[in-house]
This record gives sequence, C-alpha cells and structure tokens, in this order.
Amino acid sequence: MNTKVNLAGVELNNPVMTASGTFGSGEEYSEMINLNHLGAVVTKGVANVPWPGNPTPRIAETYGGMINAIGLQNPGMEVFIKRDIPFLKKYDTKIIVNVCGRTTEDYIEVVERLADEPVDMLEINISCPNVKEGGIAFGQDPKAVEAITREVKKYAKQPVIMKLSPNVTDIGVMAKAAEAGGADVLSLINTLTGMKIDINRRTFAVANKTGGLSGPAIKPIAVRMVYQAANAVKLPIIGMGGIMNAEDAIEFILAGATAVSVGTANFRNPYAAEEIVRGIEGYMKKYNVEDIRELIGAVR
Amino acid sequence: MNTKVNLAGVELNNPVMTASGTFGSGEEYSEMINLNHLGAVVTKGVANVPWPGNPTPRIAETYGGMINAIGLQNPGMEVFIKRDIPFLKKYDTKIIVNVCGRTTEDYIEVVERLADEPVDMLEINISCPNVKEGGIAFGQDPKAVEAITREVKKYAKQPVIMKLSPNVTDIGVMAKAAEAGGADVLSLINTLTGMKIDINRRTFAVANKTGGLSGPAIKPIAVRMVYQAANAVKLPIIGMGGIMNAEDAIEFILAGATAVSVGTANFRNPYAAEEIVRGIEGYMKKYNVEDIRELIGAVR
Amino acid sequence: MAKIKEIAVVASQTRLGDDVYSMWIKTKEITAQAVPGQFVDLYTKDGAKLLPRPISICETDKDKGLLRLVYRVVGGGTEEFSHYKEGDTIEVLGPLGNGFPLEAGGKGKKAFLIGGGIGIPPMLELAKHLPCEKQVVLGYRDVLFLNEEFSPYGDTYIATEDGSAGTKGNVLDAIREQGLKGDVIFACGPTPMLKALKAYAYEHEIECYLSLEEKMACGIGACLACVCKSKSVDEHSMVHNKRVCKEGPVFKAEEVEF
Amino acid sequence: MAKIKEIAVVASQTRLGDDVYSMWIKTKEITAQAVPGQFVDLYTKDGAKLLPRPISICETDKDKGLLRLVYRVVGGGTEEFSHYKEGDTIEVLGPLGNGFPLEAGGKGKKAFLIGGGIGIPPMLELAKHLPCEKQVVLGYRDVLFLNEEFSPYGDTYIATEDGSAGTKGNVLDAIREQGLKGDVIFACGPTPMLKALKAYAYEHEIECYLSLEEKMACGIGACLACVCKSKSVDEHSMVHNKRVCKEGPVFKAEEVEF
Ligand SMILES: Cc1cc2nc3c(=O)[nH]c(=O)nc-3n(C[C@H](O)[C@H](O)[C@H](O)COP(=O)(O)OP(=O)(O)OC[C@H]3O[C@@H](n4cnc5c(N)ncnc54)[C@H](O)[C@@H]3O)c2cc1C
Ligand SMILES: Cc1cc2nc3c(=O)[nH]c(=O)nc-3n(C[C@H](O)[C@H](O)[C@H](O)COP(=O)(O)OP(=O)(O)OC[C@H]3O[C@@H](n4cnc5c(N)ncnc54)[C@H](O)[C@@H]3O)c2cc1C
Ligand SMILES: Cc1cc2nc3c(=O)[nH]c(=O)nc-3n(C[C@H](O)[C@H](O)[C@H](O)COP(=O)(O)O)c2cc1C
Ligand SMILES: Cc1cc2nc3c(=O)[nH]c(=O)nc-3n(C[C@H](O)[C@H](O)[C@H](O)COP(=O)(O)O)c2cc1C
Ligand code: FES
Ligand code: FES
Repeated sequence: MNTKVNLAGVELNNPVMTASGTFGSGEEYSEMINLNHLGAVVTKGVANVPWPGNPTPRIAETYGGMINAIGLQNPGMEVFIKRDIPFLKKYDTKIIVNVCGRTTEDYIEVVERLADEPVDMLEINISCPNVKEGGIAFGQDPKAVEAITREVKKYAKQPVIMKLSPNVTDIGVMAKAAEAGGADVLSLINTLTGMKIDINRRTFAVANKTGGLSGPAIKPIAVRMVYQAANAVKLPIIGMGGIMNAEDAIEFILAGATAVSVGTANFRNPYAAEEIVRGIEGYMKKYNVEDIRELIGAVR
Repeated sequence: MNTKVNLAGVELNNPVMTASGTFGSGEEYSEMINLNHLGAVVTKGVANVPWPGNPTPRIAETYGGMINAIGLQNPGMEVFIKRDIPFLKKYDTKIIVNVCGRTTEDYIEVVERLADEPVDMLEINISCPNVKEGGIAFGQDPKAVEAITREVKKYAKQPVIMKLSPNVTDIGVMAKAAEAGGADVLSLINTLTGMKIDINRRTFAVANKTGGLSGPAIKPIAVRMVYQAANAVKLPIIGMGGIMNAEDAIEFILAGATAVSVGTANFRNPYAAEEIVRGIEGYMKKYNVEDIRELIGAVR
Repeated sequence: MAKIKEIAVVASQTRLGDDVYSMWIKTKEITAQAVPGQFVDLYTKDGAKLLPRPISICETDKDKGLLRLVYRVVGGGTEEFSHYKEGDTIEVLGPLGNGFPLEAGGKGKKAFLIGGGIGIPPMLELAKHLPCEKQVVLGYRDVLFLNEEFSPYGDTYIATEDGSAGTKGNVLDAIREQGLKGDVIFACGPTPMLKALKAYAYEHEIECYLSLEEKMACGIGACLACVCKSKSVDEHSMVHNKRVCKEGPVFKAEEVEF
Repeated sequence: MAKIKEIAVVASQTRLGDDVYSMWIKTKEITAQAVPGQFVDLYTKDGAKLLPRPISICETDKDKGLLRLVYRVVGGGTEEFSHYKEGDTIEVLGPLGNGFPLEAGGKGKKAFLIGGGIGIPPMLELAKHLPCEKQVVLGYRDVLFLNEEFSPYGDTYIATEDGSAGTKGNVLDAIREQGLKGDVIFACGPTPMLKALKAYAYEHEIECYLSLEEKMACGIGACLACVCKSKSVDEHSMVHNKRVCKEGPVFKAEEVEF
C-alpha cells in the first residue's frame, strides 16, 4: 500500500501535514504525538523580524468553529532558523516554512534568508485576514497574486506553495493567477473573515473586531474551493479547512487535493493529525486502494 | 417596551421574520406556531412560471450546518397569488415575497404581476447558488447588481429588498451597488457555495454537486458581512445566516441589522422563530432596553 | 390535533442484533395521533448535527402513550440514539406524513406486507391494524430481526441475500418460490425492492402501496428537499414533484416514478 | 511523564450552591503529575463546541488517582459538565501550565493565599501543599463556597461584595480591616483583583505570585492565543508576550503588565 505523495518533487511519506499557526513549530505537540508519522510539519508564519501580534482576546469559539486574530505573532526568521529548524531536523518529516510579510520586500527577505537552510518547501501566506498591512490584501486581487508569486519565485530555492484566501468571488481565478506567476503548489483555504459579538458586554469577542473563521464549520466551503481550484489549474493542491478526522481528509483528496493540512482539529484533539494518518490507511485497506494517488480528484 | 421596526416605511411588529425557502409560505409551520407573532413571513422564491427544481438528493447535513440545492422549485406566480397570498392575509404579519428569475425580464414579470397584490415588500433573490441560468450570476458583479436593482425598481410598487450573495470578495461594494441602483433594503446573507462528498459511495452528496451552505456554521461570516454592509450604506439591513436563538438574533442587530430572518433553525426547532421573538423581549427586559432601535448597530 | 415537538422520555432500549436497536419512548400526544406508516423526526443532542432523523413508527401502545422505534445504526445520529438508556430524554416531532390506506386492506382481502431491511419496522404496526388476511414477506441481508413478532398477524416468509434463512434471494424470490398470491401490496424497503414490486404489481394487476425514503430537512413539507417524481402534478408546486414527508411517505405505486 | 489526553470517569459530582459545582474525576496519569496551580482542559461532548475549557486543579487524591474540579456554570460548556453524573466519561488534557512556586512559601514564611470568586478552587490544593504559615483570604460576590474546607490549613478571612459575610468589600478590604501581614502572596481571581494585589505587593515590598486567565485554544503553547503582556522578553517570540497556558498561568507579579 502506497501512501506517499509528491508535491513539486518533494516526496512526503503520507499526505497529512499540520496547518500553519495551529501547531507552532511542532515542539509543543511533540510531547503528545510522534512527528515522524506526519507527512510534513508546516510552521507558524515567519516574518523577517519579530511580530508582537494583536491584543487579546485573540480567539473566540463559534458554532462548529472558532475565529482567531493572533496577528501573526512570531519571533522573526533569525530565532526561527537557530531554534526551530534544528528541532524539526531531528524528525523524519518534511519541513514547510510558512512565510508572512507586510510588503513584497518582507516576503523576499525571508525567502532569501531561508534559501540555504534545510527546509523542504515554502508556503507563502498571502491570505491572513488579521493584519492590516499585508497578507490578505495580496490575496484578494489576481494581479497582486500573480505579481507576488513571480517575485517570490525569483528568489526561492525551494518549491513555492502559495496559500490562497477564500474571501474571494472566484477561487479559480486566484488559482490561475498563482499558476501564471509560477507557483509550484497551492494551499487552500486560509480562514474566512468572521466576526462575533458578545451581546452581554456589547463588544466584539476578539479585540481585533474581525478574525479568521476555521474549523469543521467551514469544511463544505473549503472542499468546494479545492474542487474548483483543482479543475482550474494543473498544480498539486494542499487542501485544508475543518479537517477533523480521516473521513474529512479523504473528502478533500477525492475533491482534488494531493495533501491535506490539519489545523483547528489539533485544539480539540492533540492526537488528530496522527490519527488521521492511520485512518486514511484504514480506508485504503477497507476499499482495497493500493495507491493513495488513485484517490486524488477521483470524484468529479 | 417597543419592538417595532421600520423597513422602508413598512412597520413590523417585531424584527423577526422567516428566511426564504425554509418556511414555504407559512402554511406548514402554522400548524405549530402562531404567525401573528412574527414580524413578517418571507416566502419561498416565486418565479413567473412553475420551476421543477433540481434532482434529489437536494440536501446534505454538514458540521453545524447543511447544504441545499433545491433549485428554486416553485409553482409560479399565478398559483402563488391565488393560494398563498390569501392564506397569509389571514394573519397579522407582513408579507414579503421572495422573487427569483433566470433573466431580468423574468424578475420584472413577477414584480409587475405582484404590483397590485396585497404584499408588503419584495425580496429580490439575486444570489441563489443553485440554478445555472440566473440568481448568483447577477449577485457577484456590482454592475449587474446595480442594473437589475434599477430595472426592478422601475416596475415595483412595493419597497424592494435586494438579497445579496456572500460569495464575493467585498460585500461593501455589492451593498453600495444595490444602494446606487435604488434598493430600499438589503437582505444578507444568502448561502455560501459549498460541497460535500460521500467518501463511501465516492460521489457528491447532493445531486447538483454544489449547494448553498446555511446554518449556525456560517453565522460569523454573516455577522461580519452585515457589519460591513451597515458601515458601507445607509439602507436598513435584514440580517440572516445561522440564527438559532434570540442571542444570535441580537448579535445581528448589534452588528447593524434592523430585522433578522430565521432559516435553517426552523428545521432543528419548528418553534424557533416564535421563541426568538420572546427571547429578544427577555433580553430587552434584562438590560432595560426601552426601544429595540437602541440596539441596531450599537456595537461598532 | 396537530404535529407537535415533544421532549420524550426513553422507556426502554434493547439491541435486536447486529446494529439494529428497538427503543420505546413515552410521547403521549404523538402516540395518540399516530397511524401505521407514519414516521417521526428524532433530534440529536449533539449540536453539530442539525437535522432531524426520520424514523418510522414500528408500534404504538396507545394506553401507555408509548411509541416504538426500530432503527439501524448507520451514522452519527443513530449511533447517538443507540446509547440512550431508560430515563434519558429525546426530542421528537410527529406524527409526520400519511400512513398506509387501511381501507385498501379491508376484510375479505388478502394482502402482502413486504418489508426489506430497515423498511421492516413500519410493517409491524400496519400488521396490527389491517383487518384483512395478511402474508408477511421480509427480506434481510443476513441477520434476522423482528420477524418473530409478525407471527400473531399472519404467515411470515423470509428471504435472505446470503441464504442463511428462508429463500436465498430477495422478497420477490420468496413470493415466487412459495407461489404466494394476493390482492394488495403494502411495502417499505430499499428503492430497488420498491421498483421491482411496482413492476410485479403492474404485471399481476394488483393494488400496491409503497413507502419511500428521501433526505429530509423540515419533515413537514416546507423546504422541498424530499421530493420524488410523481405521475400527476403535485398540489404544492404543480411540477410532478411530490413531497415524501408530506404527501408520502406512502404512495400508490402508479403514482411514483423511480 | 508528559501531558496526556485521557478519557476520565466521573467519580462524583455535587453542587456547592448557586451555580458552583464540584466534580471528582478519575484520571490516574494526570493526577499523578499534577502540582498546585496547574490546570486541565475539559472537552465537551457537544460537537458544536470545539475548544477545551480550562479548569484549575482544586484538589488531588494521588492514592486513588482522583482529581477535583470546582467550577461555575457560566456558559454552554460548564452547563454540560454540570449534568454529568457518576460513571459518565469526560475527556481531559493535562496537567497544563506551571504551578505556584512552593519554595517561595517555605517553612518559616507567612503567606497570603488569596482567592477571588472562581479563582478560589486552585488555592485549596496550594493550601494543602505549602509548608509555611498560611492566611487564607477569600472574596465572594455573595454566596460562599469552599471556604470551610480551608480551615484545616490556616485562618480564613472572608470578604463579600454585598457584606452578607465577613468584610463588606474585596479581599484587600478584608486584609486591611483585619490588619493582616505576610511575606508572600499567592493569588488567583479576576483581573481587577490581581491588579490591585500587584500594587499592594509593590507598595509593601512583598513577593507576589498571580494566576492569570485568558481565552485559550490549544492549551499547550502552540497557538499563541493566550498571551499576556510581560516585562521581560518571552522565550517563544521575543516580543514581551508570555503564554498564560505555557509560561503561566502563575506569574511573578512584577513580570506581568495589566
Ligand atoms: C420516512 C423515513 C422513515 C425511515 N424509517 C426508518 C426506520 O424506521 N428505521 C431506520 O433504521 N431507518 C429509517 N429511516 C432511515 C433513517 O432516517 C436514516 O438511517 C437516519 O436518518 C440516518 O441518520 P444517521 O445520523 O445515523 O446517519 P448519517 O448518514 O450520518 O446522516 C446524515 C444525514 O443524512 C440523513 N440520512 C441518512 N440516511 C438516510 C436515509 N436512508 N433516509 C433519509 N435520510 C437519511 C440523516 O437524516 C442526516 O440528515 C427512515 C427514513 C425515512 C425518510
Ligand atoms: C487557567 C484557567 C483556569 C481556570 N480555572 C477555572 C476554575 O477552576 N473554575 C472555573 O469555574 N473556571 C475556571 N476558569 C474559567 C473557565 O475556563 C471558563 O469559565 C469556562 O471556559 C467557560 O466555559 P463555558 O462553555 O461555560 O462558557 P462560554 O462563555 O460559553 O465559553 C465560550 C468560550 O470562551 C472560553 N471562556 C469563557 N470564559 C472564560 C474565562 N473566564 N477564561 C478563559 N476562557 C473562557 C471558553 O473556554 C470557550 O472557549 C479558568 C480559566 C483559565 C484560563
Ligand atoms: C490559531 C490559528 C492561527 C493561524 N495562523 C496562521 C498562520 O500563521 N499562517 C497561515 O498561513 N495560516 C494560519 N492559520 C490558518 C490555518 O493554517 C488554516 O488555513 C485554517 O485554519 C483552516 O484550517 P482548519 O479549519 O483545519 O483550522 C491559522 C489558523 C488558526 C486557527
Ligand atoms: C432549504 C433552503 C432553501 C432556500 N431557498 C431560498 C430561496 O428560495 N430564496 C432565497 O432567497 N433564499 C433561499 N435560501 C436561503 C435562506 O433564505 C437564507 O438566506 C440562508 O439559508 C441563511 O440563513 P440560515 O442560515 O438561517 O438558514 C434557502 C435556504 C435553505 C436552507
Ligand atoms: S423534508 Fe422539507 S419538504 Fe419534505
Ligand atoms: S492556548 Fe494556545 S498558546 Fe496558550
């Protein structure tokens, strides 16, 4: 039985990775799960310099989901390179660094700095709804998506994953723009912009007013977008958005994803990612699927 | 204590109405709740001629929500006028007719035919994701929104509510387009386009492949859009999307909605709409709110 | 008298074998109104699952206000119900739909009561209320359930797919093998079975009533989720789409198209 | 030894008055590791609520592997827990965070153990483990709970907002009214109380440890939801943002900024 998948030349032991921002750089969860069992670890967004993030409260629970406005707090690339990469290198898993920035130059600075580091892929987050200056602004305009993809590709030595925003009218157009810019892989979806109001205190539930909605509540939107993107471009896709268990992961794969990321599920069940790896194997056994690649985009 | 609200000159006894397509024309639910207690009944979409709708399965449950692709099955305006309007006229509630069409002419035909009927308002559905020919195509392009609003307004004798699609990059732009076209009121949100795959049968869970996601899962997106639209235009807004109880309804009102529609909640609890009316009164009593209009858009 | 949503109390629950459970619930008003062939909607406690689960009425005890539901665990909702114990509560909406036309099985007639798999439960309440002579034909994949409870009401014939009991094959194989004859069919079961029964009834020119299944949301006729193709124009939308929850779940065979 | 998510069994649950409940759960591995001031994450069965609820460890019975949680019903999650009965299961992740520094309350010292409202429960386990002399000061809105359980460990002083018991006012009013003195403060409670205690400790130049609260998602330091402003640069992000779930919930008062 083969569970290996290939993303732009990088071979993963299995298609299960962690979603950026929900798993730190793996250290905290390594106390509970075996990182060797994951296809890849995707890190929290890394910027050129440390970012303090947003004021608290930064999260709020919603029905079947949550909204977050962490604001990309991170220690900056130098600390990340010194501390987190060596930690992850101890494991037999791929390292995907999620990159964030306020300007094109910010992104490029990180991408250049990582060029000779032992990281397997770069995931460029142009879809964070929680920072004013950058992120989502890039991700909602196809011309901007194409332009930043092209710039990043000029400097990147590793394959480039563009992480798309779902807060758009037509995800197919955005996928094509990233493809035109030279992206190697697409990640989708990032969070949907949401809001929660505390009716007793008559105030916003997260200090930032709006935040990104994640969790199983958004899964049908994510599956639809993966399906549409897979039909719009030839690039491999990393699917995410509300994956709680192996069944959900398989749904994304059948819709066209080559790999999947597990995010909010980690908060409900720290063992989720590892259980999903095993659950996919169980499904393959049950239905006599010899090679996981048979399942990719099998429903159309 | 005043719970009356005013929508473009139409005074509702309270801000609670039913969401189009979830409540028929009220007859079925009238067996269980007292329609006199509702601010308004919004009917299922009515077209110029009968529509057969989509093949089954038409719905699928999702985590904290559901997707539907009913496809606007309806008996056409003549049967509706003969059967459903007289039924609703028996009650002390406002009648809002939801209008659907494939072309601008279709919409106008219905609007003209209803001009001298005893209906209080028209809700123009330009955001149905489940029919190929019309609906959402109008709702995703600001020029088209403005144009169809203007056309409808030419023929409408009742105040016109434009029902907007959430499947857009910027809801503020769409709200402004409807305002520019002369809309009297805005309704939002319609459903988000979603997809579910049955991994055991390896097929789409609804026959139409995609369907509209509704229910509490989408509430944070809906609240955010109501807030954004309320800040973009001066029109009154009917807020909806995942309202399950009075707390949810108040959240929409605090975000800027003048009235609210209860949809999917009816399926989980047939008494929902009536309970929400009472629950809002309870909240007002608890916090000594004399007039519900003090709450509209109170969180900003 | 009208549909009502009640908080019922579980009176007892037993496992009938395999994944099939039998639950008696106390729900006075629904039970009082219920007729054979109707169903109820059950609501989960898990808020992640919004929609009610339609389950047929398998038996009623009108004196005690008890309703019996027999169901198979197929997903998260039925799984949740299967853990309920005596004294637990469950929200129920009902009674829903129209039942079987009892007058079609009046005294002097000879009826087939045919149930396939999880379509068997509603046939029990029907057997108790039909005045005519009854031949009960039950189809299973393998493990039997409820079959013995039909014996007070008529001769019972069994078909199993794996041949482990009765005729190997489906309910029509059993009817043919036993050379059974009758004037009217009442049936509930999987769509292929209903389709075959419709053809059989047409061929033998006998009356036939089928109970259908479709995905439902409201359960009361308001959302138009659960339609089936009908020969005649439906009264709601005038488009040959009858609502299984409202005009059904029982239809005259000629009336529905598969 | 490490954090673990277990399916615990409820050993008993009682209501302490008002909306406050006391639940003992059997969770061997978490109990074995737990130290005073740590907390656990409790998961609801209702799938609509995804995030765990952080609840402080109120007492442990290491021999029996039992953990005591005392909590107030404030929303849907705690409401669900309050219905659990002996034998029910509950998923728990723990032990989480760092506890109070017991060495700061070594023999010969005189400590204040100060709890406000639902910040009182963790002070009980602390009282049982601190070797020094203890003065317990508890602040309530109105209805008392747990107060009598502190008496074996030290003198207990009460403050209530409505004056129905002890000093009318807050815990600092009680301390002043009674003229209490001490070398070190250990406290848990609402933010305004912690802020006032920080100022009091600064003024009187005494050591002070505060247990903080913030909205949490992961509970283990990975998501950066639960940060507080810290004086020193944090080791994770180097931006003066310490994680309440990981570096806390207990901080030295000088360390945190409100
Ligand atoms: C009129 C009617 C009567 C029924 N009577 C019985 C009965 O007496 N005993 C019994 O075991 N089953 C009966 N069923 C089928 C039963 O409704 C489903 O097995 C049940 O809803 C599955 O719920 P779940 O959460 O376990 O499964 P899931 O697959 O997790 O359910 C997901 C969604 O699909 C719906 N769904 C799944 N299967 C069916 C189905 N076969 N028909 C309609 N909706 C479905 C569920 O209601 C839910 O909304 C009946 C169905 C209908 C329409
Ligand atoms: C370290 C720590 C220890 C705690 N110890 C206790 C204790 O021993 N006893 C006790 O009664 N309470 C304690 N709390 C508060 C407790 O976590 C909340 O009261 C509880 O999460 C409310 O859940 P709910 O579903 O009932 O309320 P809801 O308001 O419906 O919860 C919605 C969301 O907000 C979160 N939330 C709500 N209130 C708080 C809060 N005060 N702090 C953090 N998150 C919150 C919930 O976890 C949930 O994610 C502690 C909090 C923290 C951070
Ligand atoms: C707390 C939190 C923090 C996140 N931080 C990031 C981030 O730094 N970079 C990024 O690209 N996405 C971030 N995301 C988005 C997730 O990677 C993922 O795209 C999204 O949550 C949908 O997946 P899920 O529903 O499985 O969580 C974050 C999500 C959450 C919940
Ligand atoms: C079964 C179903 C049918 C619907 N039909 C219509 C319709 O005919 N016209 C329309 O404008 N909206 C229709 N809607 C959308 C609802 O009116 C509402 O905008 C949406 O469901 C969000 O609200 P909710 O989450 O409370 O259901 C339908 C929704 C559902 C679930
Ligand atoms: S389920 Fe709504 S019409 Fe039948
Ligand atoms: S809750 Fe995730 S870092 Fe503290």
